[in-house]
Amino acid sequence: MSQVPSTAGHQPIRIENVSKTFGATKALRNVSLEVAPGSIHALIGLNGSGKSTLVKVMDGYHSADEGTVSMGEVAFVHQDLGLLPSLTVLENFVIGRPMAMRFGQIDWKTEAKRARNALAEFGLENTLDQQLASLSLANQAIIACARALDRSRGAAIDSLVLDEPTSALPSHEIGLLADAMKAFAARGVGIVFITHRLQEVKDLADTVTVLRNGESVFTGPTADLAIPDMVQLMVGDAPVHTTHEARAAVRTAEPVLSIRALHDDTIDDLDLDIYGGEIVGAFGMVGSGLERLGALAAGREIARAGTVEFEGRPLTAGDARARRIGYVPSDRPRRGVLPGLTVRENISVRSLARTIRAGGISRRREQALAARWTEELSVKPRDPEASILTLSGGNQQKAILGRWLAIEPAAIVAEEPTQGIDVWAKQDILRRLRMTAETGAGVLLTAVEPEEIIDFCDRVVVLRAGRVVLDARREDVVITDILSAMH
Amino acid sequence: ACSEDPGAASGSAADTAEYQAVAEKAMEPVTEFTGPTEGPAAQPGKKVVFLTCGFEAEGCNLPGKAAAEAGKALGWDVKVVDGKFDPRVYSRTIQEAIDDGADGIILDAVSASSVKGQVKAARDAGLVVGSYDSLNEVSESGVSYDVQASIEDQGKAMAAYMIWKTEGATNAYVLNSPEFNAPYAWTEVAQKEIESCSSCELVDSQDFTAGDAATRLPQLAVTAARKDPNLNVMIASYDAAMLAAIPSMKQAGILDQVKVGTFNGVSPALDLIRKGDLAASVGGAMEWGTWAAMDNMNRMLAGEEAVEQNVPIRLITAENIDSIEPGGPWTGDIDYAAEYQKIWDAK
Amino acid sequence: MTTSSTRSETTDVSTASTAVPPAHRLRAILPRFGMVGLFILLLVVFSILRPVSFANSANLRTILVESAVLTILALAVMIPLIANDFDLSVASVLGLASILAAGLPAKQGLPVPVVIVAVLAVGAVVGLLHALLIVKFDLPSVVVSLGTSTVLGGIVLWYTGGAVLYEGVPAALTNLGSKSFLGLPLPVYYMIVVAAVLWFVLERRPWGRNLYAVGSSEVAARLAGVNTARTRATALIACSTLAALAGLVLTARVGSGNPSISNAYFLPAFAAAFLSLAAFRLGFFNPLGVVLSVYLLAVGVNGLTILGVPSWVEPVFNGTALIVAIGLARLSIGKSRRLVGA
Amino acid sequence: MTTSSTRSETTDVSTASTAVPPAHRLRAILPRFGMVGLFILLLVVFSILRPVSFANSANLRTILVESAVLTILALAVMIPLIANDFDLSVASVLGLASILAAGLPAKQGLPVPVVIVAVLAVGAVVGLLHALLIVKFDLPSVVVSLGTSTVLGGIVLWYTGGAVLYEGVPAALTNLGSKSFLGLPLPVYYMIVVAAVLWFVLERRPWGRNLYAVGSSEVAARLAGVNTARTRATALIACSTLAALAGLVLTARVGSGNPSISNAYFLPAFAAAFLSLAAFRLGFFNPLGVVLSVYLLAVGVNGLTILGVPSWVEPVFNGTALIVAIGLARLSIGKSRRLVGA
Ligand SMILES: Nc1ncnc2c1ncn2[C@@H]1O[C@H](COP(=O)(O)OP(=O)(O)OP(=O)(O)O)[C@@H](O)[C@H]1O
Ligand SMILES: Nc1ncnc2c1ncn2[C@@H]1O[C@H](COP(=O)(O)OP(=O)(O)OP(=O)(O)O)[C@@H](O)[C@H]1O
Ligand SMILES: O[C@@H]1[C@H](O)[C@H](O)CO[C@H]1O
Ligand SMILES: [Mg+2]
Ligand SMILES: [Mg+2]
Repeated sequence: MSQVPSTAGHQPIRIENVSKTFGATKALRNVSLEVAPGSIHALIGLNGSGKSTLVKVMDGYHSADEGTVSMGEVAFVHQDLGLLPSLTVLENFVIGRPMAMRFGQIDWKTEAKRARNALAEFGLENTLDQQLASLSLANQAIIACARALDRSRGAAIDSLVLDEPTSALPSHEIGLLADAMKAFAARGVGIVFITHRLQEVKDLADTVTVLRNGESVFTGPTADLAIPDMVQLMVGDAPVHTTHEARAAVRTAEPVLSIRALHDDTIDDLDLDIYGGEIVGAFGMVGSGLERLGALAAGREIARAGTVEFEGRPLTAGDARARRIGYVPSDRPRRGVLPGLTVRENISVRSLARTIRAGGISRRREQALAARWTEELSVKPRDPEASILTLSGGNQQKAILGRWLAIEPAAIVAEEPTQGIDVWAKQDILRRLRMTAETGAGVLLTAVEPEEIIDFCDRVVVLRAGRVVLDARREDVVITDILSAMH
Repeated sequence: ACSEDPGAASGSAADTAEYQAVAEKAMEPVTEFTGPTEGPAAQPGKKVVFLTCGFEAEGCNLPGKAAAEAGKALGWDVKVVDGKFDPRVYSRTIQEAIDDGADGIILDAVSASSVKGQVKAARDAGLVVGSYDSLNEVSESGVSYDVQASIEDQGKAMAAYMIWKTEGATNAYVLNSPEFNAPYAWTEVAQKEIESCSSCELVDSQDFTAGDAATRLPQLAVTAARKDPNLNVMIASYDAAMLAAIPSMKQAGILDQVKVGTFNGVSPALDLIRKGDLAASVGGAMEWGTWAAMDNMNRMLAGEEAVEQNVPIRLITAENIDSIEPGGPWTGDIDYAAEYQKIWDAK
Repeated sequence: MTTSSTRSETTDVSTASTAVPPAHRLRAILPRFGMVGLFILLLVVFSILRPVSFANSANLRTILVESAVLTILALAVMIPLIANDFDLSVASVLGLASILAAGLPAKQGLPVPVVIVAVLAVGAVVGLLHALLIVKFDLPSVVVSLGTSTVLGGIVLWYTGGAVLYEGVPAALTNLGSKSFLGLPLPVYYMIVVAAVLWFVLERRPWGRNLYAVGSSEVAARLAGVNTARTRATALIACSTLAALAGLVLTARVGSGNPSISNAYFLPAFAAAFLSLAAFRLGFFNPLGVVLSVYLLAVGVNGLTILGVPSWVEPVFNGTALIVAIGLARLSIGKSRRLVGA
Repeated sequence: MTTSSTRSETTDVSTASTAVPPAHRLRAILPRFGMVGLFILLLVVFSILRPVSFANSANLRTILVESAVLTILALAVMIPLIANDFDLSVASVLGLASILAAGLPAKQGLPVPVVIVAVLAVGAVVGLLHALLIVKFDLPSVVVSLGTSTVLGGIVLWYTGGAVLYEGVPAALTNLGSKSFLGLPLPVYYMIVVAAVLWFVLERRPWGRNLYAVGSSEVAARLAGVNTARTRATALIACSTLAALAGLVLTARVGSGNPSISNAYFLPAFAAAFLSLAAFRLGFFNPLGVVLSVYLLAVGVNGLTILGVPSWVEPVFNGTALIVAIGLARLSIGKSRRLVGA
């Protein structure tokens, strides 16, 4: 869908040679970008390549060091949608902006009509009275978009910018949002959307821009690029097929974790064995079931159907044995760290029993334990008494991993283990996990971005639509096999 | 105050003698029935609500029980209510009595002015509104009658005893309860009496509410004594107020220094006198008084006038405690119930 | 904050997949009126058991008027609760207001209109102080209001010396509490007006939407463009001012000011506010629910009293009702949302 | 919700860069002992102003013993607060326990040892009920405990008929409250033992750490393998049992059972628990902080009374202290963490 007549009067987005530096990080290096009215422009790149920063520069969250941004009325939908779960759709729609009044009261008739119109094109006009929380994430995302557009009714909106709008969505719901975006574009609205799903780019975008280390390495018609090409562009000259350091994985005869016929929200009849001594990397896009796999495999939650056997016996709800399985959740800020407590307390929480002397926790031993793991994982600052919240995300990540390494677990399940972690710390951590595996523990790593960890795995599995679609020894696959299996 | 200077002028033997006389007179037992001897027979099938200030104050709990007994004697439907020291409960109770078509209400230790509106409404609705131990003004829109043991005699007896026992060197601390008219009046009289004694001194006085009894008063009583080493007398408006404070004072070793006096002569107070922890309690024969109030209720329901009931008082101390049956309050020494029964049974 | 939002978050996800079939819809509507049903049931039962003493206009009028003050106070408590702010000082504000209403004319000889304005102003100032400490300085509402509550208690003690004030409360004031209109005492009308106005601003005005939005998630509300600070502040001010009004009405009704009255109001006011979670808007504090709650309990207690049950049955009835109600609310909205957050 | 995470993230980031110089460290340590300093200051000032009447062992002993019961109760309140659970029923449990301690020997003629066990058991049962309703059925602790509190009040009314129980409290019991050891009345020792044990289990036993972990983030704690349900449940049970102990000690000390005593303990207990946020472990409820808080206020009030200030100064002092303290706590820990959650 290229320029439609109706786009007359709509202003394009014009970004010229924008650069942005954070201390040492060059987040953006004179990036230029143009989004024509009515066109859909995809912005892709690996984690940390600068996509969100570009968005933050556009909406003024950051000011560019150099370069200019010119655009008309733009509506932004940030990764978190800013919706109110316990209010109705209609309420969410009007909240936070001047409401239509009549006889001194909110004119719900008018507001409802307005909202209904705005939602009609997505077939959501009948959800007005439902509690937001009762809607699917996709519909919530659509409502966020519709609201964003509606807000700028007054000054007819020119463009819509969405940062990873689909990353929260199960694959089967992405279609809805896609149609919505097409509908906006048809109205002449220029759309920028960020995604990690290359298939979406093919399906939706007419133009794509690839960022790598803050540099725009490609801009052009989507038609000109096949998915492997995109991957190549994102990864850069870093060899796509990295040579894998040969290693005699000493695998236990029996699996430590054995998943059978698992069924859950996004999981659909999944089987998977994890043996002691091996590191399994599980990959998949959000919605592939990957985001549920971790909690289930670690026995932190119990699946609707199917079993997770740990050391030969199925894990049950609140099973004490599950505490010998380390678990690093991907949602570090909310589900990983114990906010307000110190690094020491965050690390020692599972190891207190072993620090007890004469009936009481020995401060000395506990501090020793915390000190050891801050050292081993080079947590910065090296101060176990610091509040965990004063650490950068990556360092928080290290501390949480330390929590589990400290108990010599029978298995570790780590979601996005390297998230927010710089390349050297990444080596440390993965080497650590290897050492743990060599003690006979089974290690399951899950990641949306294979590049991050693939080279440290003995086995890779790929999830799509809730089941394992690829299960191979690391040396038998190249990264593009994995990416294409994911998409 | 001047309490810091060591020797306060001590009264001469002469003037303490008259205080002693007053006290000893008040300590004598009651010998004959001073109330009315005739009156209307029990009016049949009357419904009366007896509203007490709150069961938590033994001085209201006791009349409550007495009212139930008197009710039985009269053959009435008597409802005794725990006022919880709360004017809302007072007004709700009166209102419900009106709605419920009761014939009369008796306020026990409840100030009619704290529920003006409801009392007036009750009078307008034709109910008899009696008043016992509440020192209420009798009026058209107020209470119909007021039964009360002599305020003067009770206050004077307390003061006299303390002045006597301190040989005229009384340094008194007074705890007033403005919440209740009668007790406030008793301590007021006692206070005046002490001030009129040249060699005595009123060191300080504090107001308190029923809610403070178990909480604020123990601390307050102890620190008051600490504050002023010369303090030797503490008088509180009613027994229930000091029951929780006395253990604290005892432990703080203050009872050796301070004589405590209260009013009502309820059972737990008498026990404390027996133990030597409480110096004196002036009783206003509370059960007797309650029967008296019920008698006046009966008179007015019979269309007659209320009469003076002459409810007796007695100063109870270590000196005369043995003359009182343990395990109960001071009842008035004689069988008042039989006397009223006589009147009510009369054809 | 983090905790509460975490919970609500995880649930969006869990509930996301569950669709809403119409049958289920009905089952979701019915519970809202369960409490109305219970209310009517009580009325019917007591009227049958005590056709004379319970079901007579006099008694019903008494029930109506005796709980008017509590209703106003419970409505006050409810307002900041909607935004997860606890005001533990309402009962003390009522106490101070009641004392001032009695004392200002009697002791300071102020004319009644001035007294009314002054008392409400005092309430507003307390609310303003709360807004400053709780919203601006980000101090926990429970602690702040516990503190102010204690201080206010001290002020009452200072002003009254612990004595009940009943001398010189002018008729002009007591009339406002005792006179009737169309057979109903005025306080009933005050209560009705307050409830109606609150219902209007909460249901029909943007401010109300914003308040519920803040209660749902302060951060999200701010992102959506709600001025959360101003919303919370006004809620706290409205709360204290209404509490002062309640005190004013109390004195007008009882004709005296009692220094220790607040104890009697503290828990019942919160109980009624919490009960509203189980009526009409399940899981949400709401004015109609508060009014219903107060009168549900009042009727229950009045009926039981007339049946002649001993007085200890009253608190047992109230407490049990509260727990059962919140339990039902939980059952009908599911584990998804947390019902109360501070 | 993702919002709040991003926020916390950003805050991490902002603070992440700032290293921690020792000077800053000191400024972080000092505030922890501000309250100790204030305590000492008060002691010194009053001793200078009233060398005789304040600074004598008798008076200090009085202060110690008169607040022992409140300290035990405040410690009880503190336990579930650590995990963000409010138990509003502690004062009522104290009330019921106190009544039973007086009544069971007097009315039912039970021997003292049996009475003690029975009373503590009653407390434990209340706690168990709370655990069931609050943890298992996921009902809000504020509402549930408000309900149980009301019911317990009714039970007290039923058992006492509203009157104080004076008769027949056996010496064997009152001795436990009045006898002294090494010049200090026994209740002081009970309080010290309770505080010491709590300090030990909270600071030195995994249970305590788990409790603080739950308070920090229930979800994260659960995912970290903490049995959050059991931790919260035991906290609630410990709370009620300690409250019962407090009631037992109260009766042993006063020698009678007062049906409405609980009113007097409700707010002070919470005030002391909240004040502990401002002592030793800033922003965390902690037992030593609770003890210090109770005695800080007790000394202040005692001193003021001896100075002869009128009685209304006491609540004003308490309330102001509470607000100032929480304000300082906020200042010294910054806006990052919320201080109290329900
Ligand atoms: N406020 C900031 N302070 C310091 N560094 C920052 C800041 N914001 C971004 N960065 C850095 O800039 C780089 C680009 O970050 P950005 O968030 O734009 O990546 P992204 O492409 O959005 O990654 P993702 O795909 O994970 O969203 C990263 O190295 C990041 O660490
Ligand atoms: N919400 C955000 N807004 C702006 N910038 C952010 C945000 N979240 C993270 N960043 C930036 O992204 C970068 C990566 O985040 P992270 O928390 O991992 O810090 P970090 O630089 O990776 O620290 P380390 O590598 O030492 O662990 C950080 O530099 C941080 O400044
Ligand atoms: O005599 C009674 C009782 O002492 C009661 O405790 C208070 O009110 C007084 O009038
Ligand atoms: Mg991004
Ligand atoms: Mg990082």
